[in-house]
Amino acid sequence: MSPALLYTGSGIILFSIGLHALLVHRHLLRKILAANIMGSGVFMVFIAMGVHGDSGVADPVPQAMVLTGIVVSLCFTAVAIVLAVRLNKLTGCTTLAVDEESSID
Amino acid sequence: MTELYLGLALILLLTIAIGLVRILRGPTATDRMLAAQLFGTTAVAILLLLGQAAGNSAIWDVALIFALLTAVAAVTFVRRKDIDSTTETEEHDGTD
Amino acid sequence: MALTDLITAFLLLGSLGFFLAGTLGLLRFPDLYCRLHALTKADNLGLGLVVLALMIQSDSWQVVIRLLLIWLLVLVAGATVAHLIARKAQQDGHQPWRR
Amino acid sequence: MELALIFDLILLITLIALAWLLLASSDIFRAVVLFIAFGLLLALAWVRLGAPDVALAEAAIGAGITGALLLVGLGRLGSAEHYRGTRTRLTFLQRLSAPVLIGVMIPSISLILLLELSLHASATPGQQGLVNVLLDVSGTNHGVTAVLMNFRAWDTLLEKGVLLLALISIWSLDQARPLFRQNDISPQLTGLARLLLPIMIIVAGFVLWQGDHAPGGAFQSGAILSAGILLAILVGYTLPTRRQGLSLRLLLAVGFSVFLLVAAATLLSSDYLLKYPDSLAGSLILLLELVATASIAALLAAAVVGGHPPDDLSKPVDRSSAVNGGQT
Amino acid sequence: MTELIVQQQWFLWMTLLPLGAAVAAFLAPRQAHWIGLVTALLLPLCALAAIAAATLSETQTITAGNWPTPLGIALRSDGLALVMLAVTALVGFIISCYALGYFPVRGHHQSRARYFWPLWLFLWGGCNALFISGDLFNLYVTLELVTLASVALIALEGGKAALAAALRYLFISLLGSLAYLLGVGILYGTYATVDIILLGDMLAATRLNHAAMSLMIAGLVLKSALFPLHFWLPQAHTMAPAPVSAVLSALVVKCAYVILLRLWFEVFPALDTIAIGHLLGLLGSIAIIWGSLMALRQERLKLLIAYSTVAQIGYLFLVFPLAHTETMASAWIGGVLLMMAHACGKAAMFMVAGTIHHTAGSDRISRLAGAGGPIGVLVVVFTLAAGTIIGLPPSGGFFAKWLFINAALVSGQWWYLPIILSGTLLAAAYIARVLGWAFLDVKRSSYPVIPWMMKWPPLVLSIIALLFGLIAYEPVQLALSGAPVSSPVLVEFGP
Repeated sequence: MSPALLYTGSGIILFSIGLHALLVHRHLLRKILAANIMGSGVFMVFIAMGVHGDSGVADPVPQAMVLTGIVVSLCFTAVAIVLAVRLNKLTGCTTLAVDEESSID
Repeated sequence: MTELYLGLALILLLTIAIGLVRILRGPTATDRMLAAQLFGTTAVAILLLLGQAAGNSAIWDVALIFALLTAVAAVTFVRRKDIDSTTETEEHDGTD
Repeated sequence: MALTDLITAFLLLGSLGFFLAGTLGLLRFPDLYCRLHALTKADNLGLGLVVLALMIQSDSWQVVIRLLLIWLLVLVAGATVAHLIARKAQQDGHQPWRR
Repeated sequence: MELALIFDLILLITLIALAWLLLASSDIFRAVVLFIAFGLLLALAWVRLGAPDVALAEAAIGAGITGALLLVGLGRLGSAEHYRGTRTRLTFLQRLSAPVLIGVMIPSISLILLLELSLHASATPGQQGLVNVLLDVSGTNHGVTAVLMNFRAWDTLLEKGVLLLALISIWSLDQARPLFRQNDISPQLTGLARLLLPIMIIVAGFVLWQGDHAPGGAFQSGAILSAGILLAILVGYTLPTRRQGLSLRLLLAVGFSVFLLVAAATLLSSDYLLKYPDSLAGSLILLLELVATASIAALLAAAVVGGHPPDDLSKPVDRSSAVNGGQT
Repeated sequence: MTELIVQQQWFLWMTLLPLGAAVAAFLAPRQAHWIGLVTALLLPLCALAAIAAATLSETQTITAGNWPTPLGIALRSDGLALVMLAVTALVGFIISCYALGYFPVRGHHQSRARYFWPLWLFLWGGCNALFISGDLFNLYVTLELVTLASVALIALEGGKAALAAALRYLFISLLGSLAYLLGVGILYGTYATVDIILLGDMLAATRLNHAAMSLMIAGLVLKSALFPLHFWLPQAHTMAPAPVSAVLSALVVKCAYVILLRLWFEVFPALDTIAIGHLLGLLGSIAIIWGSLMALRQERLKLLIAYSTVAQIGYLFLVFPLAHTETMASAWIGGVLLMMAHACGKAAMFMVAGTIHHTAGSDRISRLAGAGGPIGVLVVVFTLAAGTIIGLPPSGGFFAKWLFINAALVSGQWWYLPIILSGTLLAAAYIARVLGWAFLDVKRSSYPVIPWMMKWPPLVLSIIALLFGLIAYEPVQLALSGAPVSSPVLVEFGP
């Protein structure tokens, strides 16, 4: 068990936990948190798989990609929160309406 | 010496893990925020020790940023409570 | 082992005591105000001792200044936030715990 | 070495436990606070993985912006799960969730095992070597900055676009509302802000400057600055109304625009997108980072405020709903 | 003159131009519509220039910054990229004209016009950047650019249903792109590159690579709304304002699909993909039948069109099982053709639906009774566009299906034949249902005047869609240049 592998595995577990929560939970903020945790898992895989050998120095390319990814996921978080607040203002719900019929009209 | 730094960092990490119980248990929102605040300080200490152990000063910059910014979340929390506890029309206070 | 290392180890162990006390207080103390009290000790002294220990190990004044800056920031921010939180708690109507 | 491994192990167990607890938490506020703690520990993980640049970014946004975003959002949203009517019919996906959980966990675990096998088999050297070789001509002395601002600058350009786009989306959705009530800002808070703000600006400058040869750079610096702006807003500072129009928009867009202009100029002059002239590479990267920092700081703070400033185009609004009320 | 054309990298300008225009539209909201219109005029010209330049020059791949490929980002002007750029330019131009009429610059909803243009131009730039990208991570960034713009555009409608649809779409896309990104991360960890061409050469059929492939394909399938992961699409596409619906159905869904095509034919050919191909084919077949049946049941025109999109996406996924060695080119080019034809036809249909909604106040199909008289031009447009969806000759849809059927027969997969045929019949049925209402002999009075811009642009597009088959030779030749497939295209039934 090398540390890199440990982190890679944890990244995948975080991804799965986030995925599960994103599907199951209904409160919008919880979905947003779940997506963020999924993202963190993916980024952890990126970085951990970029650690080669025992040098302990990570490859700069995946680091740069993860920085880009963090910015993108932050953007999505911000937009999702504003959307959720706006939806809450109109409907009083903090969940996505399940009811198909009423959401069409 | 490196073992000492790492060992201490390890124990501090354990205190964070144990301290999570307070966030879980609450009972009030303020308690939870308080525990997070303590974690911030502990994380700064851990980062300082890790930085010393690795001989990498970039890690101390992370500690510096933590020291600088943990206050912002706490201040947001304190200020935000203002709107939560005073407007009943459109906000639902469900923090407890 | 050099004397500086010995002092460092001593200081680090001391800081550990404060952090442990802080966590213990956070967990065991009965109400918010008591916990606040425990937390500020950990902030100020636990981190202070770590900073001191590392300062002894450092070989340049820039490192010392950096460490001091970090400590001061935590000190100031921690104190203010503790104050704000306590005041908020009071306004929200939390009664201090009595035996 | 063993100690380090134990540290990693405990860190990861805590992270995973945190993720699980916060997502399963019945109380949303608790989930948000746990998420802030999660970000804290995640920064430690990046440090352990030898990725201080990412750790800096995580610290800067995790401690500052993300916490603020979530807390403000939660304040406006409320945490109770309101359902419309009494219907709580499960959606297709929710009914699928239990099998999905099993179906996801088992493949993940097998994936981990696969990884173990293959990581031993193929030890690719990564692009470390290539980056180091080309670092001399990249115009900067730090690998990650070189990748971000030069080798993969096209990604970074588009990422700046995503940031601006996110802000436009937010503005299209809502009008800015005050983050808090204007009353009683305690003198201690104002004092704290007065003390911290200059330090934040200095540290942001330091991080930006450091990005040239060590971990740091535009995004980290911008995130610190945005936390500073946020702190200023929280103690009651508002942007003067006359600055909320074109000046604000220019500030928000300058990072992306300059990047685009540089891309267009390089395309015109050299036929290659974002191929900086050798002699100018250093200065161009510095320019791009400077404007990007300014824009990122403004964009992130504006994202927390969460809406467009009142403007003359739409119907008149009362002044109290200006970005943060009237007081300065 | 030719020198000038060849020397400029027009396909790169096609990404910079809309992005720059988006910023300009954001900075000068009062002039936003002019900026948008000028950009929409310039982009088709750029597309023509890019195609001309591509036919004159040999190089199809350059890298950003001219850095060598494992490090630099490859940008490609191969056939697929050029064809998609051109279709996007054409459809985008028509949609921009339509939007000029749909979002009045003055009046009650002017703030929507104010934000539509920068968002739409961002989306356009993002699509173009996606089509030319030859780098898996860059594809992720561009895909997110497109997604975020789409989310905001759906929400632009402002109602609660639209907001809910936008938010659901956001979560779904986030899920899809994170799954994709995890696959990219695993590939980078093993091969230290994310360049499509390099990966295609290096990839070996290991189990880890199969895992990465499954993750990436699953993510993209979710984003391109293949049955049963289509559940978000009808809401998202119907709740949006009409020009946005057109953009989403015509272009955005294709973005994820283009990435899938690139992955399947350029990155993963070395892997064992037969089983996954059959799975995708099966899901595609179900999507064709299910989508068509659902379309037949809808009471609202926009929902009908949206479900029709679900069905058409099903056809697109038939490419994967049908592409065997000797049918590779037929299936591939069939997919590309169908993408182009569907983009034109579906955009026209959504615009017509938007106009009808605008004038009749509702898009209930029953409200169309007798509409054939007063808004006859719209019904004509709808019919023409529907021709390509059904697959009537000489539309592009017809040729695409013809190629599919050929590929199915040659590769011995005859069971796709009845699926394609019944899909066609069902499509004809749901279109006929709409037209049946429209030509009912009911006296309709008082339709408000339809703005000029909302009437004629869709007509142009629908005519192009219907006649696409007649001019299909040029685009097919273009798409095949630099295509990852090399077998002959089968236009006649082979043994």
